[in-house]
Amino acid sequence: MIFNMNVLKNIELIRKDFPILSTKVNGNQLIYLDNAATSQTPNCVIESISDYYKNLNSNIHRGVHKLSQLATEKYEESRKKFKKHFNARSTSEIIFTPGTTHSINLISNGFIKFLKKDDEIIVSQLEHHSNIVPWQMLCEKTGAIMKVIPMNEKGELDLNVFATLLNDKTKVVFVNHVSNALGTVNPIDIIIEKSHNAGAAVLIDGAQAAPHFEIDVKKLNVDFYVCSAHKLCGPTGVGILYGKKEWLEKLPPYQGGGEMIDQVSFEKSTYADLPNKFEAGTPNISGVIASGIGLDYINKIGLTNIKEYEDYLLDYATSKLKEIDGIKIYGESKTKVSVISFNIGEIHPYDIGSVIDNLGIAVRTGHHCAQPIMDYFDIPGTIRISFSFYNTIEEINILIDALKKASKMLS
Amino acid sequence: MIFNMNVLKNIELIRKDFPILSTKVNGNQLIYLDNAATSQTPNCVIESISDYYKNLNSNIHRGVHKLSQLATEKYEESRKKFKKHFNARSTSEIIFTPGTTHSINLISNGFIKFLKKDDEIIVSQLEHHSNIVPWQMLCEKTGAIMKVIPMNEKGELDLNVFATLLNDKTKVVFVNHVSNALGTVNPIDIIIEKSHNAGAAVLIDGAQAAPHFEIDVKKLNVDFYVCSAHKLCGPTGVGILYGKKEWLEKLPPYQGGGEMIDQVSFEKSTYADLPNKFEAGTPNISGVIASGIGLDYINKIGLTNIKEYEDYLLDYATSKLKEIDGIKIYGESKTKVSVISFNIGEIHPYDIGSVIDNLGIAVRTGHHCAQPIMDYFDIPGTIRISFSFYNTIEEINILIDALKKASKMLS
Amino acid sequence: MKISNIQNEIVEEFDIFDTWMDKYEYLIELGKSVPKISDQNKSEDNIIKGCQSKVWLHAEKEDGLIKFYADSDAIITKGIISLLIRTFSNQNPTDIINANTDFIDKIGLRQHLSANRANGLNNMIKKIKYYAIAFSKLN
Amino acid sequence: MKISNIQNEIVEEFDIFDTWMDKYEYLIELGKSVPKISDQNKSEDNIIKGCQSKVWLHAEKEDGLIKFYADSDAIITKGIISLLIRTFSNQNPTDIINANTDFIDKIGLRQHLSANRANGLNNMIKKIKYYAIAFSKLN
Ligand SMILES: Cc1ncc(COP(=O)(O)O)c(C=O)c1O
Ligand SMILES: Cc1ncc(COP(=O)(O)O)c(C=O)c1O
Repeated sequence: MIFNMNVLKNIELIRKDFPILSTKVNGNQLIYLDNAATSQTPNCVIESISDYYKNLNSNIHRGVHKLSQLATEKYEESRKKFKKHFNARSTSEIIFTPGTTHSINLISNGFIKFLKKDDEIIVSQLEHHSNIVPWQMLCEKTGAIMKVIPMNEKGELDLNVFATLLNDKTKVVFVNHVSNALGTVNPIDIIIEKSHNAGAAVLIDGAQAAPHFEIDVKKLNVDFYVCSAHKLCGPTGVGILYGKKEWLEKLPPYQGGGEMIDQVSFEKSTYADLPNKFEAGTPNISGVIASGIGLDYINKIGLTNIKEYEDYLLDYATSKLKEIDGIKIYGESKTKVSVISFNIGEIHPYDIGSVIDNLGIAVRTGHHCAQPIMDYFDIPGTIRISFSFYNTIEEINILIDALKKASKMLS
Repeated sequence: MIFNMNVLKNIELIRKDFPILSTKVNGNQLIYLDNAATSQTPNCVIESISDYYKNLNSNIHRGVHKLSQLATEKYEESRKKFKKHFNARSTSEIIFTPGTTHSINLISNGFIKFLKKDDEIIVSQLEHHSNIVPWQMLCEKTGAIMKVIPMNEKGELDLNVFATLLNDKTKVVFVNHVSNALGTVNPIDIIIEKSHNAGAAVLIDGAQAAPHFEIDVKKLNVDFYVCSAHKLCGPTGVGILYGKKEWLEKLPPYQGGGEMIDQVSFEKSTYADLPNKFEAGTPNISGVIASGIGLDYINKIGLTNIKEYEDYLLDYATSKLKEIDGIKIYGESKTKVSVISFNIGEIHPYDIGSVIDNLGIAVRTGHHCAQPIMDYFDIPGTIRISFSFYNTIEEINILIDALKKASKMLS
Repeated sequence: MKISNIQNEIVEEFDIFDTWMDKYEYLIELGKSVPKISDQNKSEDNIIKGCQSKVWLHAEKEDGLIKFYADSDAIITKGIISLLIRTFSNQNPTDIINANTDFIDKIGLRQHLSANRANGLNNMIKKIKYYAIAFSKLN
Repeated sequence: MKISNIQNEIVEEFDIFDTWMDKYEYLIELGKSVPKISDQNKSEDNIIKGCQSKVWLHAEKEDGLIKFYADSDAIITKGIISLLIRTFSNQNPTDIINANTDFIDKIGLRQHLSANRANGLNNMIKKIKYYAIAFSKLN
């Protein structure tokens, strides 16, 4: 394993930035391996929120007074940070929403305008419910048809089948960058290129990708890219939606309200320019500002270092897990990140989860909001562990011991 | 003036709970009179957020592990608090959203299902854009027609005209409880009763009412009542939507995603029960929990005390303002709360706002997201001051001096 | 035996174990001994919601007493089920309706069950009482 | 006079005042002296966005120089306008295009203008430069 030894050396220092990592559960040191559900929050982010309410709190935009101006500035600074991070062309292309789910609904709702009966849209079998249900609702409203890119037993998408699904009726393709249930990194560059060749727009759900590696929307040439701050060391209640300006200008507004309008009369209202057009009402101001601080924190460590270190954890954990009797790992794509989903023998994942929870280990069990994947494997769910850069080899060792203990108890 | 002297005596103690109130602006003590835009945040709310990220942070529902369970419990506890506060029948009737604007869009979008061409919906002339634009979008989608309850020069709704607008085509009536631009408290009990008699549902926008007096949704017999936590001493990014169970069950879900579904397959998804049906995706967990703490704080002081004290401030400020040469107050309803909107002579409100901002006084100027009201008075905007229970008579005196100074400079 | 006596018996049994882990192990052992429920009674109608694991609960009345049959795909849940069946099966409706159910707290496992599971447990008890009410009205 | 000289003159004038309030008062005085713009030039087309107050800006070319006419419904904004017109009106397009515009910072008012107003000011300067570019291409 080659990795940047500096990261490893600094890991104890990094862990000190996360107060929750030193809490105890049932008398045991917490081992948090549920990072795909939500990441933990460094002190700087927590302080940024306190600081906001102690010094700045005020409704943004349109305010004359200093507080309002300072808050507006900080809010817009956060937009600049995400613009830079994802390499968008302009801050108009970065919309703040309450989360990935909201962002996907915003886009799928907008596509009502562009779809008619028998048009086609393409999803993958690997999606989170948040990237399935909004589009099903779109199909119901428009009569469009949803096609599915199937996966193989390794949890990889079948691009050959994908090619046959595309045709001139295909209007939009929506696929996640990384599967939250299996950890598969999907070949989105190919998916984007093929979709564009067929004249379809592409939305990439990057909720599980953004925390783990660099993303360049310009290079990807993607139409929409969405993720959640709460998985990016930020607070809950903030989503980041990148959209190509051409698309965001064409899409109708999603919600009506303050900020998103230019002029209102009972006869007719006209909409504001980007990005305000999609940010109706008072946004999660403290959350957006703190999200920018979370992003800064991640960038201080560096996504290249993070990726390298997390890959190291992933490889180590995978090989250790394979030593457990009766283990079956779901998702064995060559390109994977952060996530391992598995079951042990016939034991119900929920039983394992309960036992190791009492040992202080936080993992997720169940269908992970990805029932189609569970249906594919014909299982009720899996145990899922997911890493962040603050996890350690030692934690994995404790996990392995706990799993062995649980497995013995439950068989 | 009769009021509870205890409140007044405690005001300095109360102010200590709000760290922002002791900040300086341009060398002057901050005087925050923009409470209708957003309220300030007491220490207990700020600490609740820090505490969440230091001890609980975890994605809620469906998690086996302790953190997830604790976070879920706290989140649901907040729902119970709002249920009790608004006297809802059940926690299923309380939906957490990202804000009032989102809540109104959620409802107006749901009404697509119930409206057809030439059906009618009724708005008031006193509304915030957030309670106009979503319904305009609904009209565009359905061909329904929007009628307007006019107001008089005092800023009161004309209930006689309202009665003539109602007929058997009227499907929904949406009015604010308190006007954010003028402070008028609308006779919503009469509006609700008359609307129900005509067979129409009623949504009350309580964004400006909830911070100032008790609300009993059961007694009001209202169908939907919405407000924002950030105006209730809570954090940004949280809305509270009360809906009658019968209505929430009938309404289609607004957003698709995790949490809001029961079963997902590519063929068909089925929706979860209330309240989850309307809470797709990871919610603003820390925000919802902190909103409950903000509500507790308000209830500790007591809305009856708050109302009494704020009315005292309102009366005092109104009479003092009237001493200023050339002042014109907009909104002189007998039933008013917290807000005074005015202009001085021909001076542009923005000019006044700029000058007094440099003196440390935060007020709002402009159309206050209520252009139809500005159109009625044929003005570009007003200066708006709005009180909270932590404001003082002394602050009003300083404001009056500052306004006189500004007015002299600018005439 | 009376419901409260059975409950006391269970509480005493669990008292022997000092650690949650030993209690869990005993619960799992009990779970293994739950008699199989017939496939026909594993119907959608008999599923109890609110668990990550599935729970089926079926009831029949014989000679004035209610017999409960239950199953789950998770073994810990099955252990809990075994306690409930032991307590409530073969009792008459009135006794079930009036039964106190805090013995689960007394065996000291509540804080070691996940909230979902505790919820599931509450739902199971609720359903058991509903059955008892329904059967008592059939009289 | 050259643009930079006019700007220096303005900066010197404002230097006399110690407090933001005196500077504001001077600005307001200047605002009052801005010549009226004809109603026909107060058209929608000439409105500059991004201000709470309205700003109209109109330009004409005479003898190779650009003449700016502007107005606002807010007096402080008018004061700012007066500085811009004094600086940029009656200058040739190239000089306007190349002009430095940091004199606003130098008179020490930037931090006393609201962000909206500062934004509005930037938009005004942008529009002035656009006019200059447009007119220079007309040659
Ligand atoms: C009466 C009224 N309705 C709706 C809103 C919108 O609330 P939010 O911006 O929190 O969505 C406001 C806030 O200004 C308001 O005053
Ligand atoms: C791949 C993927 N998409 C979408 C989501 C939904 O994100 P949120 O719950 O923040 O809206 C998640 C979060 O679990 C996810 O993992």
